[in-house]
Amino acid sequence: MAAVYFTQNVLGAFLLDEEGKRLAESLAPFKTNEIIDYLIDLEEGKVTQQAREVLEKAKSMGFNEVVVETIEDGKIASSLGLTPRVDVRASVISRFRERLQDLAVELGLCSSKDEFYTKLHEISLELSRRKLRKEAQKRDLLAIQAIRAIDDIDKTINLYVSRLREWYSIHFPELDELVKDHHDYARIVYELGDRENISYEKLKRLGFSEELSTKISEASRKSIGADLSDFDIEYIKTLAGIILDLYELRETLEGYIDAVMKEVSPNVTAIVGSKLGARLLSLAGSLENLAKLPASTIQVLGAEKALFRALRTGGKPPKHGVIFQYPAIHKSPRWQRGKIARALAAKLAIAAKIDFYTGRFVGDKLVKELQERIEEVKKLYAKPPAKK
Amino acid sequence: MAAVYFTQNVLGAFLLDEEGKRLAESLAPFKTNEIIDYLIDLEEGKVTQQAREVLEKAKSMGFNEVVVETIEDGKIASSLGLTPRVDVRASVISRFRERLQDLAVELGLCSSKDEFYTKLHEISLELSRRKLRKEAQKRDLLAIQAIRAIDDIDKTINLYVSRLREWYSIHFPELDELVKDHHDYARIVYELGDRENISYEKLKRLGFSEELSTKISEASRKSIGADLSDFDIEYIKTLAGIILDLYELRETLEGYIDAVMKEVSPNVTAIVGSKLGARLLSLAGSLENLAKLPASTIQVLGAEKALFRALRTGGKPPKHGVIFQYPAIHKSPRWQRGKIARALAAKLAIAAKIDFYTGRFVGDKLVKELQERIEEVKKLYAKPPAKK
Amino acid sequence: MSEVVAIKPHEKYYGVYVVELEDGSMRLATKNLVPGHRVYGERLFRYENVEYREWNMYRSKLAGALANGLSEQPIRESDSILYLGVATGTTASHISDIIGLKGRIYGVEFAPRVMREFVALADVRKNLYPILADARKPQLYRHVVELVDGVYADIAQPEQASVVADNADYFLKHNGYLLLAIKARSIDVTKEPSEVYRREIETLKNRGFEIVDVVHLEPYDKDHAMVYARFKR
Amino acid sequence: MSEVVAIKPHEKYYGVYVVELEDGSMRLATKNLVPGHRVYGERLFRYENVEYREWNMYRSKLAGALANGLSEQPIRESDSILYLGVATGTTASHISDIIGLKGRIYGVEFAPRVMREFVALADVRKNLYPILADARKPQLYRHVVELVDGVYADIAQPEQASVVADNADYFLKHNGYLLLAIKARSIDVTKEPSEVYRREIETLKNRGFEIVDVVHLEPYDKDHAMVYARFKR
Repeated sequence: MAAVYFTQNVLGAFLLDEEGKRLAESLAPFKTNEIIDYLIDLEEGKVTQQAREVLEKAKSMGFNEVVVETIEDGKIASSLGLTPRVDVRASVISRFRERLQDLAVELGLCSSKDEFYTKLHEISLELSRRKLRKEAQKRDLLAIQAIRAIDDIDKTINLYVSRLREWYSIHFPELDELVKDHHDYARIVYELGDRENISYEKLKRLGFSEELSTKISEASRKSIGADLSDFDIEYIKTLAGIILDLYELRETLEGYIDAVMKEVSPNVTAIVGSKLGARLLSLAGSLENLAKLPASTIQVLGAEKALFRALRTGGKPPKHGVIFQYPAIHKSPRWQRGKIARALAAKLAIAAKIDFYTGRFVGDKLVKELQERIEEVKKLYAKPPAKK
Repeated sequence: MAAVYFTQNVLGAFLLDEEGKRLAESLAPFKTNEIIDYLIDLEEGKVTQQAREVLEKAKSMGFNEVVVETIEDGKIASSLGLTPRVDVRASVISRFRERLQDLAVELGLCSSKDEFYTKLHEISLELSRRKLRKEAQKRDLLAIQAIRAIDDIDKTINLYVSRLREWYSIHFPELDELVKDHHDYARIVYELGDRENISYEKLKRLGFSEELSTKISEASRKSIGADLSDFDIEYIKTLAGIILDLYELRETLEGYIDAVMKEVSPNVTAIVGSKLGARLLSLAGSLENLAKLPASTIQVLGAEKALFRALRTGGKPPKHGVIFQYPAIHKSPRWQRGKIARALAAKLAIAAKIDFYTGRFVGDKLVKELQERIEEVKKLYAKPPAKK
Repeated sequence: MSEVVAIKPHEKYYGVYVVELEDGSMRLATKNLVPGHRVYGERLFRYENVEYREWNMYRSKLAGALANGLSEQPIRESDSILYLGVATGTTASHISDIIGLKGRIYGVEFAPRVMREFVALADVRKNLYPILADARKPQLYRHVVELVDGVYADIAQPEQASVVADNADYFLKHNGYLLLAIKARSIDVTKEPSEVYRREIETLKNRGFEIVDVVHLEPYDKDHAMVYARFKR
Repeated sequence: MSEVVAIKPHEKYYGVYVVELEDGSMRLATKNLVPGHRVYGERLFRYENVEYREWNMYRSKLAGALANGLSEQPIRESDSILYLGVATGTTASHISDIIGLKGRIYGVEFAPRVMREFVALADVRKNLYPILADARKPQLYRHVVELVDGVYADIAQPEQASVVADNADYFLKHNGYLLLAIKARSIDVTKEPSEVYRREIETLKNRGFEIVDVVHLEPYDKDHAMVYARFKR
C-alpha cells in the first residue's frame, strides 16, 4: 500500500498521498480569537479535534501507517491507534508547506494570498502577545504610569507654550494671534527663529497652508516687535526645542501605551482603544481592580465628583465618566448617550474580566456585539423623548 | 631740538623722548567704573584732563612740535596750541605699547602683570557691554522672560520627577527613599536603567559617595520590585532623559540671564547677582519701572500679599520681599534683617536708576558702601532688642 | 552633523545604498519602509524625496559582513525569510526594508524581555512575523512558518550549525540561502576561532549546505564571522 | 556616535590634536580650556582624563586651512593676538585653547548682534578681550590693545589687505605672523579668485608682509583662501 502523510498547520490537519494530493482535511477556525487557542494546543502537543477527525478518516480509509514530520505528530497518531513513521525531510510535506498561501485561498479561508498574509501577521502578533502576557509583571501598572505621564506632559506643554508665546512676542508679537496651534507655534520659533528669517517659502516647506504662510510672512516684515540679537533668539529657540521634545515624548509614550495595552488588556483595547483603555486602568488602579468592578461603576469611572455630589444631594447621577471620550457616546445626541454608555460599560466589564482571568482574545466578537447594540439604540431612540 | 612723542592709552597720557623715556605723564583712573568713562572719551576724541596736563607740560618744557600716532591725537595737540606730526608707525610709541603691562606695574597701578591683564579683561568686557547697551532693545524684558521660564521649569521638574519616582518604583521601589535629590534620582534611572545594571562601581563612576553607592547597589540586589523588560525600562529612561534636559536648560538659562543682566543692569547685578536682579525686574515689570520705584517699595517687592494684608488689617507690614534671598538678610539674626533690607533696597533703588538712565558702572562703589552699612548694622545691633 | 552629499545604490549589493556625507565619509543605508520611524536610534537621511536609514556596521553583523566585502548580498525583494535569534530587530529591520511589503520575515526569539520590543516593531512593520519560541525546537513553530527563501541566524548557542540545519530541514527551499553569524568563542572558549569555524562549517556541509563565502567581522565585531551558504535538499 | 580610539598631538601642527574614532575617521581638536563647555555645538571628547573639543573644518577656516596642509601653524602658547572680525568666536575659541590662560586674544567685531555672543564667551574664557569696534578704524581701539604676536583676520570687506596692514602698523610686532582669510568673491565679483588673491597679496607685500604660504579652503569653504605671512617693520 502507498504511504500516506499526516501534517498540521495554521490552516488545519491534512492527510496527503505521495503526490501531495489531499485525501482528507479538517480546517482550523480561521478567526483570530479561536485560532490562537488552536495554535497553542498544537504547540503543546494536544490532540486537536481536527487531528482526530483526519486520523480517524485515515483509519476508515484502511491506512495503518502514516508518515509524519515530528515526533509530536507521531505521538498523536499512535494515541489514535496508527503507526507513525517520522521523516523530518518528508518532501511531500515540505512541498505542501510551500503552497500554504495558495491553499488558504483554495479552501476559501481567505479571498487572496495578501489577505492570508495579513491574517497570519495578525495571528503571529497576537500569539506572541498571549505568550508574553504570562511573562508580564505588573505591566498594567506601567501602562497606567505612561498615561499619567502623558497627562503631566499635556499640563506642562501649555505652561511652556504660554511662556514661549510671551517671550517670543517681544520680537514678533503678531505671530501669537496668527498661529493658535501650540505645536505649530513652537515649530516656527524653533525652525526659523529670527523674524527676518521667516519667509513664505520656508513656511510652505514646514507644511503650512498658502494662506497662512502669506499672512505670517507679511506680518513678519511689518512687525512692531523689537529687533533681537541672534544670541537672544538662540535661547528662545532652546525653549521651543524642549517643547518639541515634549511633543515627541508624548507621541512615543502613546506608541508605548499601545504596545503594552495590546498585550496586557487586548479586549478592553479592542473596544475603546489603548489610550482610553489605559485611562480606565489608571482610574481603577490596576487591571485586577478593573476586572472586579461592576459595569455600573465602570460607566461612571472618572466622574467620581459628580457621583458623590448626586449621592449627597439626591440629584441625578452622572451617565458617564471618562468613557464619554468614546466617539459613539459624545458624537451621539444627548438622549442616546446614557444607553450607549451602559452598553459600552457592560462590554468593558466582560472584556476586563477576560483580560485579567484568561487573556484570550475575543475582542472581535465583543466589538461586533457592541456595534449591534449601538445601532439598535440609534434606531429605537432616533427621536428625542417627549418632554414630561 | 629732538622730537618728542605724545600718546594715550588705557594707563593714561604720556610724553616720551626719542629713546622712549617718559618725560611727562598723567595717569588714568584705573578703576573699572571711572576708566570706562575715560576710554569712551578717548574713543570719541575728547580732550581728556590727562591729555591736557601732559601737553601743557610739553609746552612748559619748551616743545612746539609733538609726534603722534593718529590724526585724532593730532587734533587734540593742535587744540592745545602744539604742532602735531602724525607718524602711524612711530617706533617709539609702538615700543612703548609693547611695555604696557610692565609700565602698569612700574607705575604702581597694578601689583603684577597678571593683575593688569585681569583688569584689562574686566575693562574690555564692561566697555563692550556699555556700547552694546545702546543697541539693546527691551533686553530687560528678555531677562524677565528667562527668569520666569526658570520658575516654570522648577515647577514642572517636580511634577515629572514625582511621575518618574512612581513609575520606576514598580521596578525598584527602594531607590525612592535612598536618593532624595531629584537630579541624582533622574541620573541613576537615565544612566543605569535596569536595576540589574546597577553596581557599586557604576554608581561611584557617576560620582556618588562610597556609602550611598554601597547602599543603592545592595538594595538593587535585594529589591522587591518587579522584573521589567528592557523595552519597558527604555520608556522610563526617556522620561528621565527629558528631566535631565530640563535641568540642563535651567542651567543654560541661568548663564543667559547672567549675560543679559550684566549688560542691561550691571549695577543691580553687582549688588544682588543676576538671578535675584532678574527677579526684581520681573516683579517690577521692566527696568524702567524698577528705576522709578522708591526704595521702600523695592524693599517689599514680591511680598505684595503680606503688604496688602497688613494694610487691610492694620498689622505689621512685611520687612522684605524677594530680597530676602540676599544672603546677608536671611543669614542674619531676625532683628537685624529689617535694617539690612532697608539699606539694600536703598542701594538697589540707586543702582536701578543708574542702570536705566546712564548705564555707567558704579557697582564696586555701591557694593562697598552697602558692605560697610551691613557691618555697621551688625555692630550696632549685635544683641537682640530688649523685649518691651 | 554632516549633510548628505549624495545617495546611490551600492555597486555590488542588492537593496543597499551608499550615503556620501559632506565630511567625506560613507555610510551604508536601506530605504526606510516606514518613513519617519527610527528603529534603534539610527540616522535618517532624506535625498531626492526618499528617506533612508543608516545601516550601522557596529550594530548589525550583516552590515559588517557587507562592509568587509561578502561575495554577495543574496536577499531580494519579496523574499520570505526565517530569522533565528531576531532579538529586538536591529538587523531584521534593514532586511525588512530590502524585502519590502511583499516579503516576510519570521522572527524567532526566545527571550521575552527582548521579544517585547520586536512585537512592537512588528506592529508597525507589516512584514515582520514575531515568533516567541526556542530556535532549537522548530517543530513547535512549524505550524505557522511557510517554506522560506532564506535563513538568517544569529544565535549564540553551542551547535548552532546543527540548530540551523534542523530549521533548514523543515523550512528552507532547495537552493535557499543561509546567512549565519558564528560567535566563535561562545561555542568553545578553549579552541581557536579558526578551528571552531571549521568544525561548524563541516557540520553545515554534512547537512546539505554549500559554503559560498565566509568573512570575519573585525573591526566591527571582534568575535564573529559571517557564513554565506546555499542549501541543497 | 562613534567612540574615541585614540587622541594624539598632530605631527605637524602645534597645539592641534588628532582624534581617531572607532569608525576609522579622523577629527582635528584642541584641548578644552574650559572643560564641560561647548562653544558652537561641537563634540567634546574625553581621553586619558583630558577633554578635547572637535575643531570643525566646515565651521572654522583655520581648521580648514590646516586640513588642507598649511605649511605651519604659527600660534604658540602665551601668544597675544589681534583678531579682526571675531564674530561669535568659533575660531577664536580654538585659538583660545591653544594660547592658554597666559595668552590674549583681542577680538574686534563691529556687529552688536554678533558681539553679544562673543562677550558672553569672553566672560567664561578669560583670555578673550572683546572690542566692539570697526576694524577699519584701529585708531579708535589703539588705547586698549597691546603690541601683539600675531594678527588673525576674517573680514569680508573690500580692501581687506589694507585694513589688515593698517592694523599691523599699530599693533603687530616685527616678525609677527598674519593669518588672513580672503573671501575672494566678496571683494570683486567680476574677477577670478586667483586674480583677487594676487592683488590682495600684492598689497600685503607692499605693506611689509612676506608671504609664507597660501592654501585654498575647498571643499570646506568654497570662496576662501588662507594667507599666512610674516610682518617686517
